[in-house]
Amino acid sequence: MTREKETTLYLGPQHPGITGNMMIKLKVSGDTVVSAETHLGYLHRAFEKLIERRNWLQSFTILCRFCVPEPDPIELSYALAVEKLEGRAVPERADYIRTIVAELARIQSFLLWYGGQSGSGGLYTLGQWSVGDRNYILDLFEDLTGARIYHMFMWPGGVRRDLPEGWVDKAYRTMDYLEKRLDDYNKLLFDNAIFQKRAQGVGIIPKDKALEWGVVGPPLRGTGIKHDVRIDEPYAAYDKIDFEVPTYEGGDVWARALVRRDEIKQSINIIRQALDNMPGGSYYNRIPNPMKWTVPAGNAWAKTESVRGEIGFYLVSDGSNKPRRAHLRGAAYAHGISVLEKILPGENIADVSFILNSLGVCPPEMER
Amino acid sequence: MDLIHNLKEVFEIDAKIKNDFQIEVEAKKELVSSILLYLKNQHGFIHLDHMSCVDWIEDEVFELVYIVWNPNTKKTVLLHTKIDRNKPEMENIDTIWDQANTYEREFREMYGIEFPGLVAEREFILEGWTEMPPMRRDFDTKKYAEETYATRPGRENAEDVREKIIKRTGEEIPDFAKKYSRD
Amino acid sequence: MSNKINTIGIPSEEEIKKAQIDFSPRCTAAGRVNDKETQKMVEYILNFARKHSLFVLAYGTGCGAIEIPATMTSRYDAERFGIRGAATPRQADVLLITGYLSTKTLKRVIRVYEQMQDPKYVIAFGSCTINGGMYFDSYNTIKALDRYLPVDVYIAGCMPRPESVIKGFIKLQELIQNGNAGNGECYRDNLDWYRTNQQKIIKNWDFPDEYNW
Amino acid sequence: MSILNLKGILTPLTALKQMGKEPHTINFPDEQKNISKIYRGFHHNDLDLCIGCGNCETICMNDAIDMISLAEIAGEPGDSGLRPRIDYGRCCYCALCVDVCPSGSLNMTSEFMKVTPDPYDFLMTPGKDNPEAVDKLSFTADMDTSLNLFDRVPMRELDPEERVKSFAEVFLGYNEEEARIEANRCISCGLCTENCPVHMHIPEYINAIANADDEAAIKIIYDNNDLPEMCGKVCTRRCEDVCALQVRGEAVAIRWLKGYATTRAENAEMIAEIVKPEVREPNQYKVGIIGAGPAGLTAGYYLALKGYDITIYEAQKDPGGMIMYGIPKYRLPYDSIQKQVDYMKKMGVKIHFNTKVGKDISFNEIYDNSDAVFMGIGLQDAWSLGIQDEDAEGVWSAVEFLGKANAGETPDIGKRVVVVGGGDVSIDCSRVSKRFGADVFQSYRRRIQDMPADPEEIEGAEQEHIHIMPQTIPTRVIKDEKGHVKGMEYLKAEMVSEGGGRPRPVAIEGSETIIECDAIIAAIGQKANYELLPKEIADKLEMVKDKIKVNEDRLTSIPKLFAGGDAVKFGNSDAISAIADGYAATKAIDKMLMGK
Repeated sequence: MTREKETTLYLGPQHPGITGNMMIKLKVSGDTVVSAETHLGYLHRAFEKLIERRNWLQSFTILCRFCVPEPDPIELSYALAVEKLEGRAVPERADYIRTIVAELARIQSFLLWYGGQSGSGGLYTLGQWSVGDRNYILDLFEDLTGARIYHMFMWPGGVRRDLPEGWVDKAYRTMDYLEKRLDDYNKLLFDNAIFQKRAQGVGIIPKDKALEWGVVGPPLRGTGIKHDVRIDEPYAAYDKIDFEVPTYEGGDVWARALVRRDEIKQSINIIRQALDNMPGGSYYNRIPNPMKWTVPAGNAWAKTESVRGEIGFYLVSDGSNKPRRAHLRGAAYAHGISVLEKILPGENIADVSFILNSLGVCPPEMER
Repeated sequence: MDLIHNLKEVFEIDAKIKNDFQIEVEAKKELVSSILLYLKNQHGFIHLDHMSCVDWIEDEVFELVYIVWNPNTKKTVLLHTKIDRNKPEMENIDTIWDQANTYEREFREMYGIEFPGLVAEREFILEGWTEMPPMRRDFDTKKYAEETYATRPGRENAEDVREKIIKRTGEEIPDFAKKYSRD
Repeated sequence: MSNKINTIGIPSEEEIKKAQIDFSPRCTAAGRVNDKETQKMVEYILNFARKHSLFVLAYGTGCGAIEIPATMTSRYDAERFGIRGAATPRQADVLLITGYLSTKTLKRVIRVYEQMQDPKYVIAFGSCTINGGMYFDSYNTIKALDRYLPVDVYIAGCMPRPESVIKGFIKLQELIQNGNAGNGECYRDNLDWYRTNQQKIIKNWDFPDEYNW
Repeated sequence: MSILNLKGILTPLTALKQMGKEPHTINFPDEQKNISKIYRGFHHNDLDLCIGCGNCETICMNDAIDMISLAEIAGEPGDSGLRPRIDYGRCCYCALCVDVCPSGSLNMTSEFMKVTPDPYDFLMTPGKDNPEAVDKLSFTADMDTSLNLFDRVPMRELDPEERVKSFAEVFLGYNEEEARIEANRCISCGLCTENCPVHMHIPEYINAIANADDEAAIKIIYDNNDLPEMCGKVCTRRCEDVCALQVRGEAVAIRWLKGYATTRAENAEMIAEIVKPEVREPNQYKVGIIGAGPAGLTAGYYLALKGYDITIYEAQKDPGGMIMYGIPKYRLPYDSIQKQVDYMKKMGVKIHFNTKVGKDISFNEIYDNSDAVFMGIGLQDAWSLGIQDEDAEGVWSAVEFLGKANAGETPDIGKRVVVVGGGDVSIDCSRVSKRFGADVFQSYRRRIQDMPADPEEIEGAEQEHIHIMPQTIPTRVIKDEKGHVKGMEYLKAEMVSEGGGRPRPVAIEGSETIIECDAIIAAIGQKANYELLPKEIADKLEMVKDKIKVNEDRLTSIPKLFAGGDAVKFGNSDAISAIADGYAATKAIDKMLMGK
């Protein structure tokens, strides 16, 4: 038996197929990956060190930079953690607004994923559509929070601004539009023979190992295990909203794609319900003077569900006006390193970025 | 609660309920791996959610936190342990959970904690780093940044409101009061 | 605040100017335009062609990369300006520095930049490239990009909106047409100066394995 | 799956149906999307509204904001004269600076476009460099969304019905919790210190209170104010007039916070233990001080700390001067003054009571035996009303009346009292009269909003059912056959503004009205009495109108004679100005004698 020569291939950091500024050192034999090793640090900005220098409110602005494609769940996790430490209540209206924002963030991230997943599979039309339509969600964000990407909106105690006039109608209209467009997307992606061929049976995460490996979010639900922070440990207004958590068996890229396809519909459903049931009242429980705001000593662990899976925030206070330690557990922390290194061997080189996209690997939150 | 009872029975440690979903345990560092194994094998905490490290420089300890999760009962256990900051060493648990390897590499690099038996390149996130592990609290990131990186000139004439007013009024702030001045 | 660099006196404008020149060389690509009338015509045509076909290296170095898909896709459709992605540095004309650069990335970016063919242009996105942005006190990010690479256009924002990005490209096109863009020559001329700065912060100048410089 | 998946190959072709549709592309730059109404773009600062408090600089975690002097903006009390300059090479557009701006001057605009090859072009002074952006304000912080806490913690006070029955303190003072909350509102800009005559370290002690470090607060407070407990109760609190929060909301209750901190030290021993001032070795110099009022006590205390041999000569039997005899006990209890004086005595201040200079001891004796003399004699004689029959029995001067009341006597004022005046003293007289069971009418020439008295006091008086009669000008006292007051005649006045100045009351012809009363208290101001001075000194002493002229060091025209308090023309006539005089004189005397 002739064994082909093993070659080292550096995928990234500059590579069009990579999901962010990271590098995967692949050992390949022919077209087949023999081993993979993730290299990080290209986006390390030392957030957690910087947070130790900033007070509780100043830290809030830095949070969204943790993960660029989906900043809101991180803000929300931090807010929840601070609220746990302080025992600060959140008005019901704020809970509903938070739910809407979190779901909008999920949708825009899903749309970005559509683009990435199809693009890495060589299908560019869908990317043009979904990423273009994503701008309508960003418009909603812009009207609500004042910025397209970095919203800095959900702070401890509630949200920063109330829903502006006419926003609710606009949100309904956008949801209607998106729902219509989704059929087109799905026809283009799931009915496409190329995608079917490329996605099925690729990048399999075994069901029995998934939890132990630390897999979360859609990749976990793609193995048939039903776990979602929104249901397990409800936060914001999720316990008052009726929605389903789709699961598919298989654990491959295809199953993960199907999970996402169904989840985006659920997100639209959640937003509609939250808009329907939006309570009145205050949207924000005042924090003290931000310069003198101290939080009681203790630690808190808060989780939220993002598109890529759960995002946890471990926050420690020593009673001063600055966090002692803020540690983010990004959904990709396991996905992008240990899980990736386990499932890549045996795959085709061409599928590496395909798998990266389906796992939702987001380097900035892995190295922070 | 069964779990709290059992932990008391087997390891003689007190667990306390933190909230509806979370249980908090503090243990000696020697016990950590056996507790984690016990939790994983006997109580279904098969998912390692998170590991964290806190630098308590005043007490000269690092606090390591292991957060494990049980998918059936939806309960989370936060296991805290403290290790000596001057000779930081902790048992490697990547045999229990593979992804612990990533955390441990990070702590090794960012805090300088050694995990005997950890197989991985020492350089993980940083490259060519020669200073002390940067996440340690005595590492001053601002000072380092100012010394290392050039910032753009043209911003030098910064004035301070309090100083400006002091200049106008001739107020003399005694030294003991300065710690309460706005920084 | 405790961040004051100097509270003693306000520097005069000349002092500031001098400090700015010391801080980073100001390159102009004007030297490339030849005196001869015929050459001028050729330059004009070349510049016209260059500005309408900007191949952007697909390298998202930081946050700002998230607005690149939005800029390139149907809503803002930057291809109207002849802007499109290129997979490898050797095919690319424009390098986007989309925000902060960690020292580790800087090393790769320098390599990427040096691989690019002339004429090559650099667009810097957002606060971070101008004066450190919100990571001004981070130990791992550079604060002023022009200390390490010549930059053609800066775009304000954190991060810049797609409109700003497009405006940045329009500005670059203007500069190209006037022969004021493209600092590859300047980089080569001042290579020692740039290298000193680069190596001052990049402690490990080697690339892994056989992948070295 | 078969190799020839016909459906899978054909369905994507449905994309072709989009071909005829209108594109949703925004044809930038020819057309532009509507920017959000709250978009966070570049800043705009209303330079006139801005007070230069620097709160934006403090909250900015990126050091993007610097406060700089602008040529066109001169500082004044309540405005540091600095304005924010923003480095868009640092800004992260979080708009926290907008949310913490107390005056609401700093806002964000929908301008976001800036593209240039020059990296030095990103410094901007909002408002100065982009005045046109005022039309594009987008992200703003109104009272609801601002992060400043504009509402002060209400001060608990006795019920009006209850308090008129006795001389118990009306304001109960903050408790610990209230003080912490109130102290936490402060943004520590320090604008207040400029308006305080003594320039107390206000942000520092408020921060100490906010940090639950009351002892440090007391220590900081005593650094340049030796009667802070008095100030914590009755100060005219001009600091609060320039508080940054006062622009849009209620000023931080600086006075009450000082009151809170100082009352933590319950007796003189505790004060001494907490303050532990640095005491210099005794030196050979002697300083004589005339008058144990706020000015004299302050000079005495701080000179004693510096090692001088201090003797205070006081004509009355109790210390405190006007704050003892002029301020009613429901505002400032006797014990409070006594406690502070006891503390000063512990620090080496010697006071000779019942020693009237010019009578019990001659001025020259003090002057000749001392290396420096400080004179804080205050204003003891009242201005008279200057109307017919005001010598009638039952016409009081405020000094006389309050002195009697504070000495524990019950002045005979009958059932109906008319108080004339609009200052704090007049309100004091009214409210004291009320406490003696009288029905009180207060006559004032101008409108209520023109009254110089503290609005809080006016409100208190109204709650106690004191009838304020604004725009009334007394013309004549009506006395009965025994020569006792029976009533007062006054004219109604209308307000006339002339030349944009403060409106002037002008009597309305024929509006004479008579109000019946048993006593009239004239509280229209006091004047000094210089009888204690020997003629040759009095002649040499330069005056401004009827007040002593002093320089910045509070030095009079006579060598080594310093003066302070109400009797000098420097600053306002209130206790805190007197303290400032004493403190300034201390420094000057120290400099003069020790050469440093």
